[in-house]
Amino acid sequence: MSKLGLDPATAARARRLAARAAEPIIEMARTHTTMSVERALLRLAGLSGADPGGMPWVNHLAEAVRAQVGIEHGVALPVWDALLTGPHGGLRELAEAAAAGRVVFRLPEGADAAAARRAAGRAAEAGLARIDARRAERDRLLREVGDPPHPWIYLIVATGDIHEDIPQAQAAAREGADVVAVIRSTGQSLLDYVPEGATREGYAGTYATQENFRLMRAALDEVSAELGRYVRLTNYASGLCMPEIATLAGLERLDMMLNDCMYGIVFRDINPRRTFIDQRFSRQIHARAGIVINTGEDNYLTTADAVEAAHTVIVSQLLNERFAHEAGLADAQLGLGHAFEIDPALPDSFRLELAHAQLVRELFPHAPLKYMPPTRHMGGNVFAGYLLDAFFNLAGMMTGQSIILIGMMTEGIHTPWLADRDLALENVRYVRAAAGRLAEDFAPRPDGFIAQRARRVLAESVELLERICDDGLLHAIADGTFGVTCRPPDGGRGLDGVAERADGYYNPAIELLDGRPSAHHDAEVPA
Amino acid sequence: MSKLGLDPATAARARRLAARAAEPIIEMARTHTTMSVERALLRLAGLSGADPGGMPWVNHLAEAVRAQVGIEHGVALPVWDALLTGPHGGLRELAEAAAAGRVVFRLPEGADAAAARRAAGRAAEAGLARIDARRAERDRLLREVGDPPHPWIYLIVATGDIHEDIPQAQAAAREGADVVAVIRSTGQSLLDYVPEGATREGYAGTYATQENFRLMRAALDEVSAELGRYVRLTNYASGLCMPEIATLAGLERLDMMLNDCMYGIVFRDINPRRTFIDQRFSRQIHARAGIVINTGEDNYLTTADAVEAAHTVIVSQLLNERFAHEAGLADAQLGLGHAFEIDPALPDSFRLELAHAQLVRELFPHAPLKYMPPTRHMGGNVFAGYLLDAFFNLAGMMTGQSIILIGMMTEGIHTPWLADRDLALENVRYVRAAAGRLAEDFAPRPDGFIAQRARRVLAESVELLERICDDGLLHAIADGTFGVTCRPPDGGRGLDGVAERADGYYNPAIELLDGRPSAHHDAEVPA
Amino acid sequence: MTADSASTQIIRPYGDTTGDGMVQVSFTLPVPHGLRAQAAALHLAAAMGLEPASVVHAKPMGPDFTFFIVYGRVRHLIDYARIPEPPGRAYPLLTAAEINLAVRAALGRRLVVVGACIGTDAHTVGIDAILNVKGFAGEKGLEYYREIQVVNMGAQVAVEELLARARAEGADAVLVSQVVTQRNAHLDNTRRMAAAFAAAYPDAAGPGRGRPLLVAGGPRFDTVTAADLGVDKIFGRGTTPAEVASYLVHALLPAAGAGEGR
Amino acid sequence: MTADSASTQIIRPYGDTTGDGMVQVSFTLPVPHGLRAQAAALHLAAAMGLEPASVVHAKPMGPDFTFFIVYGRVRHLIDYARIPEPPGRAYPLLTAAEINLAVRAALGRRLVVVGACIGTDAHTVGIDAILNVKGFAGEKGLEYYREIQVVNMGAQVAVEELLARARAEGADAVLVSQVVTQRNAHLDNTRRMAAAFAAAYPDAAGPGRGRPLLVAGGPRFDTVTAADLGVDKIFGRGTTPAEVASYLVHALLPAAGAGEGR
Ligand code: B12
Ligand code: B12
Ligand SMILES: Cc1ncc(COP(=O)(O)O)c(C=O)c1O
Ligand SMILES: Cc1ncc(COP(=O)(O)O)c(C=O)c1O
Repeated sequence: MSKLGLDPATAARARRLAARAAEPIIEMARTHTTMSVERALLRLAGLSGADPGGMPWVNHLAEAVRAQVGIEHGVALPVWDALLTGPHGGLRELAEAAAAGRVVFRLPEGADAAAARRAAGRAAEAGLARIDARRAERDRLLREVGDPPHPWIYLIVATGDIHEDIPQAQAAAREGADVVAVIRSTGQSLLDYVPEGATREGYAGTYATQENFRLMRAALDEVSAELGRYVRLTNYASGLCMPEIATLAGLERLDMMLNDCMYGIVFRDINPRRTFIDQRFSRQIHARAGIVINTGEDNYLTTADAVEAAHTVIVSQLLNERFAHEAGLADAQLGLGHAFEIDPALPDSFRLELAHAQLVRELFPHAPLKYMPPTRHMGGNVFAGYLLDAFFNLAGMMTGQSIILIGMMTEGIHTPWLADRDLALENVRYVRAAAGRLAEDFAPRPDGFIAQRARRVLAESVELLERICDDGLLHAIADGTFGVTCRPPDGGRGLDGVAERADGYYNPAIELLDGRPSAHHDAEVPA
Repeated sequence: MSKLGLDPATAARARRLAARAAEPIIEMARTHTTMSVERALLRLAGLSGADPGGMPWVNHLAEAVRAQVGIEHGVALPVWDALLTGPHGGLRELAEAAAAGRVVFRLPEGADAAAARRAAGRAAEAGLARIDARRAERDRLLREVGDPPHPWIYLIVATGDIHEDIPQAQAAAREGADVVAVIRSTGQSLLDYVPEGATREGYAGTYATQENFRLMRAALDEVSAELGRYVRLTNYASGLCMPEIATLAGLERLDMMLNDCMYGIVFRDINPRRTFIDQRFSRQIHARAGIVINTGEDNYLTTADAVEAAHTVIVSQLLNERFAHEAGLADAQLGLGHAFEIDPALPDSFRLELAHAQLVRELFPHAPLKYMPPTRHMGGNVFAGYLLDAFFNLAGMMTGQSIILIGMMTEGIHTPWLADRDLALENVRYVRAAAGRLAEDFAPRPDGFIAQRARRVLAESVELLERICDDGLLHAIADGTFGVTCRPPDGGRGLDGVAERADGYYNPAIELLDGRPSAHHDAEVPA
Repeated sequence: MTADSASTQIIRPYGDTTGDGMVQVSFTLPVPHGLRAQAAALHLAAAMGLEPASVVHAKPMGPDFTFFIVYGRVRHLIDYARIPEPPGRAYPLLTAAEINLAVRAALGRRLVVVGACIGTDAHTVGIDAILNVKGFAGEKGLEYYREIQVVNMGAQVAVEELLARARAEGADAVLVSQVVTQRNAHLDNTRRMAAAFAAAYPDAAGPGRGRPLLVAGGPRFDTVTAADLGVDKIFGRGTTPAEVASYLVHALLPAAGAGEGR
Repeated sequence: MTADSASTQIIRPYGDTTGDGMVQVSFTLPVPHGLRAQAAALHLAAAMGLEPASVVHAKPMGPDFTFFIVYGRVRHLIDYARIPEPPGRAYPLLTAAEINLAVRAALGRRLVVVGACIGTDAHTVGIDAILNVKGFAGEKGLEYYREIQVVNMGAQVAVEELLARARAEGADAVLVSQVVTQRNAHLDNTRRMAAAFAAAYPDAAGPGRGRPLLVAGGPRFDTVTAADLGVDKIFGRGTTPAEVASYLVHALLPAAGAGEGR
């Protein structure tokens, strides 16, 4: 079966080590909460909108609770207690009053607590039901409109203006994109709130907002019907508001979300604990919503060398897999990331890429792998860039990747132009049609260069996992293991939004999600 | 051994059929001569230069002989008889006098004939000795300067001006070209004489002249020494002066020559008999000079469809092989041509290309195959063109081709610019370095798409050869078998320059070349 | 829409937002690579109207040449309202049956067409696409039309030969192809051909009245007009046989077939 | 060479012969594909000085846009003699030892450098290449210099934070990086930073005298000058740490180290 002659025992050992390394982190996530997790509950319960300055009501409300009673018990009890016992017509009124400093919160006890708990539970259930409905709607559209086969062609739009993004996304879909990702404005990940409404002022990307999600999903539904092929929409559950954005994604029927267990730590200097806690909740929501996550291992290879650090990609994928499974995600929802980033000046660079890509393919046979194009070694020579992208496309075909992000020849210059995207699609269309089933004829020589390289990377991954098990994952991150970037456990943004759960912590969403892993949904998630 | 599971018996049968089909043509070539064959002898004997109007002295001399005694006995006896019996200091004076109508030629007999025969024989021997010396010189340079490994990168220059060609050729060599071809001006192939001197007025190519050969070879010797890598020079032994140009190539140490048994017929409307006769002499010279020939099967695919006509390429290669072997060429001198010309819009086009290229590779394991880039499906989209060229380069690497002609992204627009060539070399350098030994991992699935396609093309080739054996090769050519172009045996240019050899025909060059096949040189010809 | 906005429609190149004016340019300068070469490249970009412009790639090609790729914003505005829709085909596209009928009705004999690829050009695929039965893009060539008699002289035909054959055949139209454009070969050869026909038929009032209709075709005639070359009509890339046949009917038999196009 | 020929050196782009003036251009026009769009493309080419020009490729991209590739001859001449060699580095490149010596001699304390990637830009690879020990292109970064004290604030640093830290550390120089250029983010952020420092040090006569030396870096600053941005110096693509360290010595310690470059 294995083209690389991988030893199944080594792979199994790697998985066991990853589970061991992940365990303390999972334990931490299960015993802590964050401001964003609490706000996500409020969003799930239906609270939306923002004050005239743009600060969302969920922030006002959660902040008020934190200021008065803390969040270590969760916001559910204080909030629904206030609703049940106070004069407020609903969450929105309560939030407005709280923002004006006109609400006194308490931690209810006894029957009050039970009542608040019931009310909050009902609200959370209603929210999850809305997510379930969106999932069912997706399943129906996939059946009715048509689900494109793998590999899916994934394209980015990045104008910064939702109203420019929409026609570009529709054009991309018409030209062959199976997945459209709207990348986010620089800086959004460090905002501790989710902006509101349709936005036109992003830098190198467009703000992730519920309204932008809705507008884009509607535009893609329109074009999906036109094309007879369901076009997926992707955004980013990442940054300080990961849990809330995941929730909004579930509510607006997004189909895939960038969602990595360590990206925010390494590349946005977000506090590690904050990230891991937020990550667990966001994944539970994704699991429930039938959303495929995309992990971010590709990013490591923009700061670390793709050959030297190949094993860090594997280790991170194994960790992402473990965290995902624990949060209830099925294999078919694991868009594990990797990338074609080896220096093209290296001898045999393409064969090295094939070794890495095939290794990932064989280690995660049921995951819809997401393969990222060259970025780091793309310079100003757009012809050379077009060529490198073609070989990336080819490697994707030869190793059976599932989701192929389309590279732009102008990667080294500017965010994609309309024509760049069109040319990029011509590139992948040619490669796909011309070499489509070449994987059939790709048979790395046993013990040849490719097989040996793959086995060596796997061996290095096991070694690294052993070290991580000994020292702890937080320590490894502090040490610069991933992306040669050092992030100490107590550094970075957002630590102040973390709280250890108190006894009696209550968050009905977590309770519902913990109680009911979504594994029974597996059959419905297309792989 | 065979990646395609070819049946050796089928290949052997195809070769037997090709030999049978070639036999009548070889017989014709052995029993006929042409004006150009006779002029080639004069060139070998050292006659060069032209009248002030540019008409070469060899033409004047051969024409005078033809007018007075005919060429069916060969020009050797009349010419050397005139030299021995007349007042002329040498061939040049004789030719000038003949041009002025001041020489009376006769067919000598008895002792006169024997004397003329001896003198002509010595002159031819001296000429061949000069060719042998150039060959030895090449062998020495290959040892001293260094011989690049296969695949050789082959580049075309085409300014029309030898003095612009030279710096461009040197630049190409510095950027990585192993072989430089100076393509010829349109129209030269229909000239029944070889122009003289350094020329600057070609259209889309530069005239093939002895002086241009000398200048370019010297320029490449210079750059070879600089680079520590012998850079080969290529030109065209083709058109109405094929034998003479082959001779000049031998005298000026050209390394490869385009030399096809049918190209002139199909693509220049040169008479078939003229072509086949000229072709045999030119190949004998190439064999002696250690020159690698390049055949022109690629051209068929510019007028015929590359999928439908794939078997005509194979048939033509087998014929070219047979004619070449008969003329004394070793396998290592057979640069059999084929091309990457399948419509890129076809599904699986790249895998079809791999099937064809691998088939040629396996049928001719010892020949330095010459693989030609896409031309027909290159349009104005230079990005798409750059991409297609990359896949051509890759197919070359994956199927172990020997000589790779580098495609230009602007093929559909203009003759190559300096920058086009530079970008094309960057393209092939990347593919070569990145995917170099990927052939190792290319193992067409037994009985899969590629293997089946290759076997089918071989079967069609056998069928076509059977038909040719039945009807005759000249008939097949008249029928449009090659390049869907019909060329009747008595049509086309140059038939008036053909004569059946009379009894007592004497051409010392042919005698020497027929008598001494150059097979013993094989070891010295780098493969 | 007001009268004003209807009368101007300013457009600019589009990179990724309306009006950004962004374009890509590449070229070689015959100077050694370096900062000064780069300055010269920006100088050229400015002359072309790029402002600002960025040299995103500069590559030495040997000691004397440098290749540049430049991206920048062009300042030029195009008033699209002032760019008229170029005249389309001025005659109807006829079916083979219509063409045959028109010829028979108007001439009472077959229309004679002599074709060739002239000069030293040997690219016959284009002219064969128009003339051979096999045709082009799914359409049959002129040989397929019962009422058209085609003489295809093939490649590398000298102007004198063509002229002689056209006379001998009593050609109604002469169709020449030119594919090689290096050093303007296509323009020179076509002009030479036109001049020869003009000289050979000095009294002829024009095409169809004494001298044959002169038609040139090839992929790169887009920089000139028929008048520039002295021919009656030029056909470019992608021409199909029916377009040519319909034109012949239109130009040679003005009374016939008009207005019945599909 | 005569005085005359020395004073002009006319060059043109080079396709495959001297003086042919050939260039390649590509762009998108926001108009539907068709003959009129093609005419508009040629119109733009003409405005750019291409004459003749050929549209070799036109591709509809949806109903509203068309992509073009054009080849043509530009009429513009460049007088290369009038393009001065751009000023090279105006200061010598010093070794680490020389730099350390210069700092010690002139300051008697370590030179303090505060670096950051400002605004919402998170691209730290460039500034890290200059600052981190690991360095760039085989050269060690500024942290490696014994006499330079480096404070690397990392990514997405607000101008106010940067200003506060520079004050707190008594920075001699502030180094900011900007990689994202969309909507001129790099220019806006850098100007905002420069204005904040100017406002914060109103009495300072200039860099080194009260206010820190302001250095900006990034791959796409090639369309502006330091003065445009209000900084003292810009570094572009491919900058190495030694260039930056040598500049700091040159600009901050003019007496030291001059003339001793390698
Ligand atoms: C096929 C081909 C060949 C074949 C030709 C076979 C044959 N029997 O025709 C072979 C291999 C023999 C060949 C040889 C050469 N070729 Co060549 N060839 C090509 C190629 C790949 C395709 C041309 C083609 O067939 N196009 C398809 C036809 C259908 O298109 P078309 O000609 O444009 O015709 C259409 C219209 O223009 C119009 N049309 C054309 N003629 C006419 C006439 C009339 C009356 C009408 C109404 C319409 C019409 O209708 C046609 C159908 O729509 C091009 C590259 C390319 N991709 O374009 C190079 C190309 C044309 N060749 C080129 C060259 C230089 C040569 C050589 C001179 C090289 C050399 N020195 O050895 C040789 C010699 C040929 C010679 N003496 O002319 C150059 C020309 C460069 C230039 N712009 O000047 C090109 C562009 C390649 C390049 N980039 O260098 N070639
Ligand atoms: C690596 C990379 C990333 C990494 C960054 C990791 C990190 N820790 O830095 C990751 C994956 C995280 C990333 C993310 C994004 N990226 Co990014 N990324 C790149 C990439 C591939 C390489 C940049 C790089 O590292 N270059 C190598 C360094 C050494 O070069 P340099 O920065 O030019 O630095 C040199 C000189 O300029 C100079 N220099 C630079 N700074 C300074 C400062 C001083 C003081 C001095 C003296 C010198 C100096 O010295 C350096 C050494 O010579 C480029 C594409 C490319 N090939 O260029 C895109 C690119 C820069 N990214 C881009 C974008 C849009 C993004 C995102 C905003 C996308 C999104 N919306 O999600 C995100 C968000 C990041 C953010 N908030 O800013 C765009 C920017 C477009 C534009 N022109 O505006 C690019 C060009 C890609 C593209 N075509 O779309 N990216
Ligand atoms: C895994 C992952 N998350 C998130 C992001 C986006 O960054 P930000 O969160 O700053 O929008 C990326 C960028 O590509 C990513 O790879
Ligand atoms: C085999 C062969 N001979 C000759 C030529 C050159 O044509 P000509 O003889 O007209 O110069 C070619 C053109 O590519 C060719 O392939």
